[in-house]
Amino acid sequence: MSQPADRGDIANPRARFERDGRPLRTKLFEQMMLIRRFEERLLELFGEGELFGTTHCYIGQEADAVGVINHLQDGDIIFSNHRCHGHFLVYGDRPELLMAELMGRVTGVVGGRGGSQHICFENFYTNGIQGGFMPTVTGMALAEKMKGSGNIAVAFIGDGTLGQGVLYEALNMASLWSVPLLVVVENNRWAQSTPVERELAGDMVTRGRAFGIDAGEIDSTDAEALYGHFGEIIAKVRNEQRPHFEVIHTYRLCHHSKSDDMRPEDEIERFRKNEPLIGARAWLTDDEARAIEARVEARVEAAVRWSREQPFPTPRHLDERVARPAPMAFEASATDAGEDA
Amino acid sequence: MSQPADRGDIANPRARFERDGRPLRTKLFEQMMLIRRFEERLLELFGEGELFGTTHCYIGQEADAVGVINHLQDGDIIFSNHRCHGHFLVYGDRPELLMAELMGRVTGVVGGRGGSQHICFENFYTNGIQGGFMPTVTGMALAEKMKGSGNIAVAFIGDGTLGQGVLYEALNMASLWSVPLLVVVENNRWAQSTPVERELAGDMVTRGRAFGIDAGEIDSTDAEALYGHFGEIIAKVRNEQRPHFEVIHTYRLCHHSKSDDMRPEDEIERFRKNEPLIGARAWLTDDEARAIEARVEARVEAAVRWSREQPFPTPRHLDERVARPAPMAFEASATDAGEDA
Amino acid sequence: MSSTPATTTVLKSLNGAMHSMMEADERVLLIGEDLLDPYGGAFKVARGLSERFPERVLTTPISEAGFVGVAAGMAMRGMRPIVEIMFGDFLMLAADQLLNHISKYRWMYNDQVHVPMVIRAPMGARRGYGPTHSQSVEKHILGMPGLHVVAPSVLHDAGALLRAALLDDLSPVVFVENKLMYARRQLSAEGGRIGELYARSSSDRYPTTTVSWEPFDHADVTLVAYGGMVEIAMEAAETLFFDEELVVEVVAPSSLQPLDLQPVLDSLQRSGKLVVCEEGTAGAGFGAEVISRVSAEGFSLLKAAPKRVAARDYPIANTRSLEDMILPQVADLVRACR
Amino acid sequence: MSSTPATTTVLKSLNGAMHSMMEADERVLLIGEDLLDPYGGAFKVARGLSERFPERVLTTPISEAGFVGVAAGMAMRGMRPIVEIMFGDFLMLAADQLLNHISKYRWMYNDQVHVPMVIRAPMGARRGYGPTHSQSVEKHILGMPGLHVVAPSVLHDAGALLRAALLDDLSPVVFVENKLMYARRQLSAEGGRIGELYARSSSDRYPTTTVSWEPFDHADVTLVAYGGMVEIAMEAAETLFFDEELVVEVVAPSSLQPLDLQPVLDSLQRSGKLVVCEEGTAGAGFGAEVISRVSAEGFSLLKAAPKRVAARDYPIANTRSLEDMILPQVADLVRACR
Ligand SMILES: Cc1ncc(C[n+]2csc(CCOP(=O)(O)OP(=O)(O)O)c2C)c(N)n1
Ligand SMILES: Cc1ncc(C[n+]2csc(CCOP(=O)(O)OP(=O)(O)O)c2C)c(N)n1
Ligand SMILES: [Mg+2]
Ligand SMILES: [Mg+2]
Repeated sequence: MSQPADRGDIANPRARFERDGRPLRTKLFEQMMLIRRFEERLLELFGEGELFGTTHCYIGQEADAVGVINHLQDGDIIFSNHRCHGHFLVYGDRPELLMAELMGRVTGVVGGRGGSQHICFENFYTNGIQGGFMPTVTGMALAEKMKGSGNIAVAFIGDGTLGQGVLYEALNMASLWSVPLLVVVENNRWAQSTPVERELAGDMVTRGRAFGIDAGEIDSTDAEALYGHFGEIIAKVRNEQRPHFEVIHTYRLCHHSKSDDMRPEDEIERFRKNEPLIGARAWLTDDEARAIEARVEARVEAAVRWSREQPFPTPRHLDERVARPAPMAFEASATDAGEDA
Repeated sequence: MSQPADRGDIANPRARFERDGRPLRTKLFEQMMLIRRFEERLLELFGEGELFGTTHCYIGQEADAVGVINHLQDGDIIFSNHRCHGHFLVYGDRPELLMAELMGRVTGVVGGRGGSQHICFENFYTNGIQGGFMPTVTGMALAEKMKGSGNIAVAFIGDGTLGQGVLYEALNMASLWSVPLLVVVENNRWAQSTPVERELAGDMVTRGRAFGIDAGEIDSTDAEALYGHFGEIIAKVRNEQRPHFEVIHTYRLCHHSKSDDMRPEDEIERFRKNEPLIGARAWLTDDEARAIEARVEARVEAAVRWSREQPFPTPRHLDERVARPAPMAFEASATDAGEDA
Repeated sequence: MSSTPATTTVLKSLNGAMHSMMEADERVLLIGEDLLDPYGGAFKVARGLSERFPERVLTTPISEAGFVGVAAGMAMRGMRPIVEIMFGDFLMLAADQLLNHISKYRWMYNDQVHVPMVIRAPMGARRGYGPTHSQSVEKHILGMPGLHVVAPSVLHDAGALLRAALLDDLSPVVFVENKLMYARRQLSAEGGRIGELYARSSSDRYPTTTVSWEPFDHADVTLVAYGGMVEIAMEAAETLFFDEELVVEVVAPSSLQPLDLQPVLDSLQRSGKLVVCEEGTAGAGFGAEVISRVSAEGFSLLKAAPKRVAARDYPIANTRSLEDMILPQVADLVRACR
Repeated sequence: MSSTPATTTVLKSLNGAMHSMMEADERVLLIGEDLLDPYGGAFKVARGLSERFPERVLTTPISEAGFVGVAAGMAMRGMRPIVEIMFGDFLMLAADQLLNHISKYRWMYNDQVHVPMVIRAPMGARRGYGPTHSQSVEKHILGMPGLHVVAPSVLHDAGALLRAALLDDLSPVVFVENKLMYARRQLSAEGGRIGELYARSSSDRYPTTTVSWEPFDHADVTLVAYGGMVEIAMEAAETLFFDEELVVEVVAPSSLQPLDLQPVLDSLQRSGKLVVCEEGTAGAGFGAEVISRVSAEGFSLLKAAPKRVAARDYPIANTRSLEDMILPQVADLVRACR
């Protein structure tokens, strides 16, 4: 299970993941459960008026984040988008920082300045302009290559974002300069209210290949399958120091942002049957699953409690940054109480 | 040979081409010769300091313009780029208007406001921002489709322009909405000083296909072959009312703009052997060719003479447009003197 | 040209105008992201249009530069497109389309073409949407020859302005809406009054409305505001009138470019004191333009240093506490007007 | 920090600065279109760099938004990129990158990252390049919090300014060059004089240089100019001095944002009369900002209405006759200063 982050693995999801000696499936389930419960709690808080603004939930796509990000090591880069909670929680494993950010607290990931669409945590970044960060992340990966760090960058984008031209400028340069960049397209079949067939002509995988980039696709919500699939891809991007473009066909189970869902009920129902957590829960005994759920629940509640106690920014925080709080004490005790392998 | 344009065929290259009853090869040669001599004269005028600013010559690519544009009929649209002299001369057949524009005269195509990179003549347009007009021409073709006019639009772009993201936004929409747009990529293997392999990753034709657009390519400087090739493509775009993306592999024989050529001599020499006018001239007897060359020469000289006599814009022309001059009297007499079929 | 009733919200006014324009003129079409019913656009301004006019509502991919340009091409071939940019912040994705294409075509092509189109862009903050979904970026497109910029406020009939913009045969228009304003009621004058207030309007295509707490016989301050800031300006003016007996005339132009300076100069004749406010940051913005114009054309009217009130020079934060500190508030206006 | 000799052209000064910066610091790299030798960039400012530093000169596809963004990413990961935009007109293709990415990252990410990069953009007309290759579009990016805008003139050491911009750890900088200026010699002061003229400079990172035909004891006009307009302003000032005995102080800031107003106010202490010129159109531009700032911070110094001289509100025509009518000329400045 998750450990209190220390400097050694704060930006190293792979090390953290490997250090947790439990079975792969157990770990994947717990990570996905954390994302799920975190977001369900978020939506409650919005409902209760405790949160303000908007948010985009990842519910239904959890397997993508755990499948990809657990392969990333110290110094690897992620650039994510508006739908980043899942990515952040696997990368940073600090739900309290994200919760505080969403609650607008000064100890949030970016001190309340950004909200979840605009965060930065070690080598993890997000921005709210669809596709606009593709050149940035390409440049980041190129810089790592020039420095010889051996690090790679991963960009998460949605199907709809394939409409943005600047993305192709980035792909062209990534390919020309052989940049160690993995582009993960999470095709959840909708862009806001627009079904993919109304926003995308042709074929997603060919979009990558047209720029001379190795490209592939996988249609799965099975975290273990995705984990295996991306293990190979990420090793290739790292070893061969060149880009890769991979499409995951998935589905988002909740609304686009807070409350805007007009998709056909039966379509949602169909995909609900395949959602990643049902399958993953079945890997475990009911007791195992319940124990994990309880711990996740406790972590999320602790994050909420902690965040509520955090102060709001004051005028001096316009120019001053608050040091990042140490990992929650809660986590350590949870570890004690937990069922470590 | 060219006729004085009247209202009936001013924007109808096909009608003009068909009305000229001479053999296809003769007509193609004369059109190409006009482009060639017009531009050679331009370069002389620059050399002599009579022209100011810059210009981009089409020398070497003449076969593309005649191969494509002679299929366009009344109301069809062309959007071209910085390297538009050839396109304009085939479309409008008014060298004197283009010459006057380049000389900054008030009776130039756009009254001296635009210069050759920024002209508009009936349904012919150019702009100097690479790729930036791709959405515009897509919208134009879409409007024609909605109006049910049966007209199509043709966009001419260079290989280097495939670097611009907004082009892909346009291709995506053209494909989604089945817009009657033909994109002609003139791959002259260089973008300014940059060889194609340094600016373009992957494969040009796949760039079109990735957006669900029929795409193909032809490697030829044979005007007759290109004419046949594009006859079918344009008929398809028109009849099926959907986009097509076609790459012509060609070569530019002169510098990028006025005087900036740093390409390897031997490469240029190699392509010079295949240049369109040598091949086309061989279609004709030497006498036929000479007669055509003489007439072209006279037309170009008349255009220069006429343009020199035209006034420069004055302050009132900031807001006032001068009516387009009637076709040059010269042309009519040239017709008399000429060897009409 | 029927105008919408005074009790209508800005959203209904805009939506109604689009319904009636599409009804009246087959050339009118709407193009942008997520426009189809039942969704009807992110802010629901497009509601009902795609059901009534399925052929003429084009929901697009996420391609702001692309679909702005597509609309321009349609306008050049006889259509009358209205473009909806989902969040005004995304307008800068189409900046090149505006600068080097749309605004230039007419003149550069020697007046052979026109590009009659309207680009609607909801701007503004105070909804907790964070740095890339809360800006007022219109200042960055002011001063492009050939491009008009129009911005309704609660003191205007937003629908009528939209109609006027679309009926402009000659110029493309960026139409700046304000997210918070959608839910507000439009205030319209009857017999020179809006409720307690005195009101006058210029008779332009895009009128400027001026309101005062006194019958335009004297004034202490001329407070120029547009768009979403008009309400805040009115609140400040009300406070100053009742608490400090200062008469602040709120001058609300609906066209930022071209700008009709006359109503501002008229009010300055009475007040001699100019304050201009805007929700965006001040640098090279609307306020700067107003003050420069007034300095050149009405210098002798100025009895005191003209002031700008604007956002502080930060991006717009997500959290409300910071957002409030960054944005111009009623209290800032009150202070500047004193 | 060595400064380049007074007799150097602006082009050599910039080229030399890039050579020495790339020599001195491995993190510095250059990215843009057609940069490789022997071509060395459209205006040849990059000459010799790719031969000396082949790994660190990246010639790009025609992708302005893309490579500006790529450079930002590199800056965020420890590099010091200089971007060359071939023609400044194309800067607006990267407007979203500037507005919603580059200028925001630092603050929005809670000061966890910096984006130290310089974007060089040659602006300006008078070379017959027509509407899309002659503009001065920097006004459209003024007033973006987090983005600095620097513009050398003949009264500055362009190379030293470029170096200062690249050494700024905190802020991305757009560096506005002027095409005509490349061939000009830099004028630098010795003992408070430039030739016949009296000169002073502020001591900022980006100094403002003020020149006068009298030893700063009195002045009739304060003429603010930047970039390519400085030469024209100096010509106008010279004419006015010799023909009409008017003392016009030319105040040439090298930083448009942030703008150090003090040298302008200093000069106004003597003259009381402000004229601001710019090569682009006036609307919501640099002149507007200067006049607004002066109005707020030095109102009492103004003895006459401040004026702007700028391009007329048209695109920039290709033909010289129209171009001349549209652009601000010496005669326009002379008239405004009288
Ligand atoms: C440039 C830009 N245009 C529009 C939006 C508004 N927007 C936010 S999310 C979204 C849909 C994105 O769809 P997709 O890429 O498929 O990602 P998903 O939301 O499905 O995860 C849109 C249109 C935006 N944030 N940025
Ligand atoms: C947006 C933009 N960027 C850069 C330029 C400068 N430029 C003019 S032509 C050209 C090369 C174009 O190459 P290509 O598309 O292959 O056309 P070609 O010149 O070979 O016909 C460049 C970079 C431009 N005009 N517009
Ligand atoms: Mg999606
Ligand atoms: Mg080329």
